Amino acid sequence: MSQVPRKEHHAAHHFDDAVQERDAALLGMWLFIGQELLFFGGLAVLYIVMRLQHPGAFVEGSGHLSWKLGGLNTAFLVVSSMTLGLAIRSAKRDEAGKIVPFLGATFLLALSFLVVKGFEYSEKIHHGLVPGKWFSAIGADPSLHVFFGMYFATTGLHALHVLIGMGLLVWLMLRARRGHFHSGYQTPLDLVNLYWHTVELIWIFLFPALYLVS
Amino acid sequence: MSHHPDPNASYLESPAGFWPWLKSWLFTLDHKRIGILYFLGIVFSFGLGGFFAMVIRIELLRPHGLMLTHTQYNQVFTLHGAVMVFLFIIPSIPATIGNFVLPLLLGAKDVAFPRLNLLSFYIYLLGAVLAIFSLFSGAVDTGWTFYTPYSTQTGTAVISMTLAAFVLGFSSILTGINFIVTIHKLRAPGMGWFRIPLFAWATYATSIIQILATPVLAITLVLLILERTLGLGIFDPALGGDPVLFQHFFWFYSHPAVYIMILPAMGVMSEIITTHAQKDIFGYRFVAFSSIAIAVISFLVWGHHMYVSGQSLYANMIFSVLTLLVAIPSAIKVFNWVATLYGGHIHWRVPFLYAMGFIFLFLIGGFTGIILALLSLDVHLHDTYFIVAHFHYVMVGGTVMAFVGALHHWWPKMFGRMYSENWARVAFVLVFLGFNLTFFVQFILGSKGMPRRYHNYLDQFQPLHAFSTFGSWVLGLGFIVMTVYLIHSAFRGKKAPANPWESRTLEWQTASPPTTGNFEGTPTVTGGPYDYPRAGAAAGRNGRPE
Amino acid sequence: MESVKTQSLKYYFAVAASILVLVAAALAVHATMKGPVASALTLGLAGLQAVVVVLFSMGLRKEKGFNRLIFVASLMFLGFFIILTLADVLTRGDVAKDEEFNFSIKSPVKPLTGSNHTIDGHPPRHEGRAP
Amino acid sequence: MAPPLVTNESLMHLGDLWFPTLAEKAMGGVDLLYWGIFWVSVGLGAAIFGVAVYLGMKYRRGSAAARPESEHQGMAMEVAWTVIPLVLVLSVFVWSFLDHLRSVVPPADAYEVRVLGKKWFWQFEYPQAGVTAINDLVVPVNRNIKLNMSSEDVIHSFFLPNFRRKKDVLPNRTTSLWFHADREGKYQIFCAEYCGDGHSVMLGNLLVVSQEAFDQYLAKASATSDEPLPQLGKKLYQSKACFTCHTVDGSAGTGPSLLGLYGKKRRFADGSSLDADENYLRESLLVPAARVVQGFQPVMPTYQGLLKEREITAMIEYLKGLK
Repeated sequence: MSQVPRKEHHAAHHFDDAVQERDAALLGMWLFIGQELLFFGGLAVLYIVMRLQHPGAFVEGSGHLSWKLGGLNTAFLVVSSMTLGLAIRSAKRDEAGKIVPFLGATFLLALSFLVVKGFEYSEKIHHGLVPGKWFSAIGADPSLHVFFGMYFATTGLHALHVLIGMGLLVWLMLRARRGHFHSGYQTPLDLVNLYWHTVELIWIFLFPALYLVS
Repeated sequence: MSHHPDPNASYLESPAGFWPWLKSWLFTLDHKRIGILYFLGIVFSFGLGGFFAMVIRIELLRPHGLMLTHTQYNQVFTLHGAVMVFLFIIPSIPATIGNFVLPLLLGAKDVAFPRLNLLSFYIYLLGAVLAIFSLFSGAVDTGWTFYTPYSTQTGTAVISMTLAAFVLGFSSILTGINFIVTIHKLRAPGMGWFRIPLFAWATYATSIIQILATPVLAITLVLLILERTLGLGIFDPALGGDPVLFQHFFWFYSHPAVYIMILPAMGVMSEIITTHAQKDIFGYRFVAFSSIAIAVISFLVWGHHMYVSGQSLYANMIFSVLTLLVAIPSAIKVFNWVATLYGGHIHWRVPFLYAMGFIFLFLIGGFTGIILALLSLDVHLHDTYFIVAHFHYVMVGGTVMAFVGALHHWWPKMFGRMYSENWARVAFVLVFLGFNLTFFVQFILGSKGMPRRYHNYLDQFQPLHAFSTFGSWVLGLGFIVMTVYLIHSAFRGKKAPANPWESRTLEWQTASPPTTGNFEGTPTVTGGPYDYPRAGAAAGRNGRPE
Repeated sequence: MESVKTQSLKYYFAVAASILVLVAAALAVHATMKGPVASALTLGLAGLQAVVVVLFSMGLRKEKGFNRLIFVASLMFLGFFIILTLADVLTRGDVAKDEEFNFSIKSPVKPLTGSNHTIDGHPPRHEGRAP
Repeated sequence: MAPPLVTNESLMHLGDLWFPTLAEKAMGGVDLLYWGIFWVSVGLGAAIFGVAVYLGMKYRRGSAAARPESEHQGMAMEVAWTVIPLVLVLSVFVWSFLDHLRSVVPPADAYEVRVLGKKWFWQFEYPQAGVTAINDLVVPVNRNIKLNMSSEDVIHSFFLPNFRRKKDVLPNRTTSLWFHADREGKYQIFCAEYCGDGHSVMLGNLLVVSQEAFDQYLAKASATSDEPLPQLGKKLYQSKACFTCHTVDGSAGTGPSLLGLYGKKRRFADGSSLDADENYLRESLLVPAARVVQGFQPVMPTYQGLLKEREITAMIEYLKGLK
């Protein structure tokens, strides 16, 4: 592996020291996660109410989803979370050469997630299981389209978060190559790590809520 | 950033030349300059919303309208509401006064994340541009509440306006995160939690709501846009959705949002009253914790907007009780402010006049709030002018009075200039009088049964409507007078001393206007924020030495 | 600068493996059971996975007290949202049926009884028509 | 079928400056609670603000009033002004909740009328009599009336100010509202939930009449009218609320004007055109969405089932005469 130059970090002028800066950044990120929880929490409320009002549609709709593909995607996200954690571990141990490969692995797993998602979407679109106005499938339950409305809204917003996470991973890789991360400084890695786990966390609930209804 | 200002020069000083000057403002990371940028945006929005308000009032001079069609009237009242709520009141005190004053109050050099701060300003700007774009692309006519299924059916520009509100929500969330971290991490040495000025406590409580309630608005608006474009079938009954569920979603944000509007105003009151009464606050901890209590309870009361919506009777009962509970911390604040006056040295300057005006109007807003929290009364008064009058008493009588009071209180600090005390008194009288003339009659109109959002109305209501319209002209005149003398002051006003009100809080212990670095060295705090000298030993007081 | 203390590689593998085992358990439940109990179980297993992620991957186990508070408070407000919304959705339309049981309140207006009852001196000729 | 039943002015006009006349004595608790809170608020508010002004004047800067040397913590006061308001608001809650329960739980023997909210009129149906009316709800005095309401398009809200009652009218769901009129007269019905362009003209009248007059009304309404057709059409233009959207003076409203409509070439949103003949007029009444005139929205509700055959003919004859 090529030698990565080490670049020291200096705290911004309005902080007393690097510890205060790091604490502030982490506190900000936790607040942001609180915000994310309420954002997807809205979808959770919607899910609960819609499932109470259209129980049949959820059972039938879930039957149209492949638990194999969903399970595969869960595995992708869980492993990607692990590789991201390993990237931070490498930074902390000053193993600069390993940071980019671990970040790259995380990126590829996220990409695989989206590819699988894309296959699922195209299959649903092919069968006319798209929300509302273009819904053309004939289901046993008259409100089957409500399930697929929810499916596309929730997984779509989640996929958007995955996409944003991939952008952040690219940003981290660029910085890691320039030697920004080492035992003295990993704050951006930690922040993206928290974000990525939040994305994982949401999927952990989406998977049984949509794919495993019976 | 290209411009590296001298930390010991006034923050208003810019490099020579137009482009360097413009660049130094547009790319500034200084919280004070960002506060001023927000101030300009917010004043513009207030002007726009105020213009719509005037159009509404003039249109209502006659029972069958004067110059607008039904659609145009509906668009005008929607735009008035949306602009005033999303572009003006929600960011008004936190983003302008908060940005400018909060780090100074805490003895900090800046907010925790200056770049995020600038970003949230540009997000605000983007939201404002979207809102104004929607104005020209078939202005939305749903009312600012975007109730389904009307909002999924109407032919007007719902999507661009909801997108604007969505974007503005992000600006609000980022500001909230920034402020909480600032209060936690950047207080001056010696400033323990109970030495924080009360405005910072109020901002803290506001930020909690901004962070935890706004995302629900975001998801609601995303779902509304998806419902309108794709037809998800969740809010639109024609597709099997539940329109009452939309109201739950909408009010889960929009009721706490009312407290995003009023809590900072309450914080401003605590600062103005202690400073101009030269007196420690009565019951510091009660005032501080009542802010947090209001923030928490505000999440539990949204259902009082839905007593007649088809919400179940059980939910009505629960929401009614919870709503009444929120009256208690609000009352605690008012009682403590009044008790603070006891034994003070009160100087009736303009900011104090606004504080007294606030107490008067907030009392009326609060008492009518109790009437509306009660089930049997709200059923009659819901969706009538009584509601309109009530929330204008809280939002205009509360928040706008506090915003204008804060402006007069911190004006010398912000611009380093004094304004004309006499003209300011004239403007206060006009605003206070005009406001009451405009809105008090609307309580009567509502009790009599006049529904809101009516373009045409029964002839019998005309005298009261006309009275209200005349009042609005007095109110408008008050704001025009204020604009004139404040603009005059900003350029020609007398130079302000560092601490014209002899306040004890930290922002007055630095130059007026403050230096770019805020303080020379880091201030150290050794006492509470309002340790004014007691009793007769009052002569010749200055602020604490630096 | 010397290295910061880090977890062993095993720690990361164990976290990921335990989550995957829980996912497999949920799939097993889905394959073998039907009905609301199965749904509750799979969602419960998801909750366990979430606990692992939050405590070990995100490190909330060792976080500062206030950061923990933020997380818990967010969940609490989400709980309020769910509970109060369900308070409406689950009880719509029940009240008229159960009024006596729940509030021991009866409508104050006495129902019309018997044929001798008159309205404004007119016999109630439409009794048969009224539902 | 214009109701000759009640001639006096709307009872909205009566009552004091502040409230419309109360038409149901059992709802008196609502008004009493309102005035109770009103006067207590005036008293408390005046006291609080009065104390603030008094203290502000007494301790104004430079006044000779003695200032206390040390600050009281005032725990007793804090507790007092927390607990007393709490007790006050909880007791008014109990009052209001009991009143609310009485006003929303319908009695079992109520006479039921079906209400349909549409953009932008109210349709009332008497299921037993087979009578349908628009914007005029006729009910017998001293009788419990229950309205089962739903909407055909967006959310409306049925508001009876004289009865202190209001309930939203939702699409895809039935909500109900009941009342009991103590005295005959004409009362106002408002739509209180914003529903679009015609929101403020979506008005109705509640006509409370004697049982006898009510019976006559139903009997007459179910019989076929023998009025001359154009005259009947003109009446229907009013009573079926056509005027909400269509003018007869040539100016465009929410829908196109009806003046000079018959025989003219109509251009439609889909690009086609047609001469407005009798069958076009019939179709426009019964299936309004079939052809939408260029420049207008497809918002008109159908009148299928609302007009008898003779009434449709009358409507067409009336339109022919509008030149």
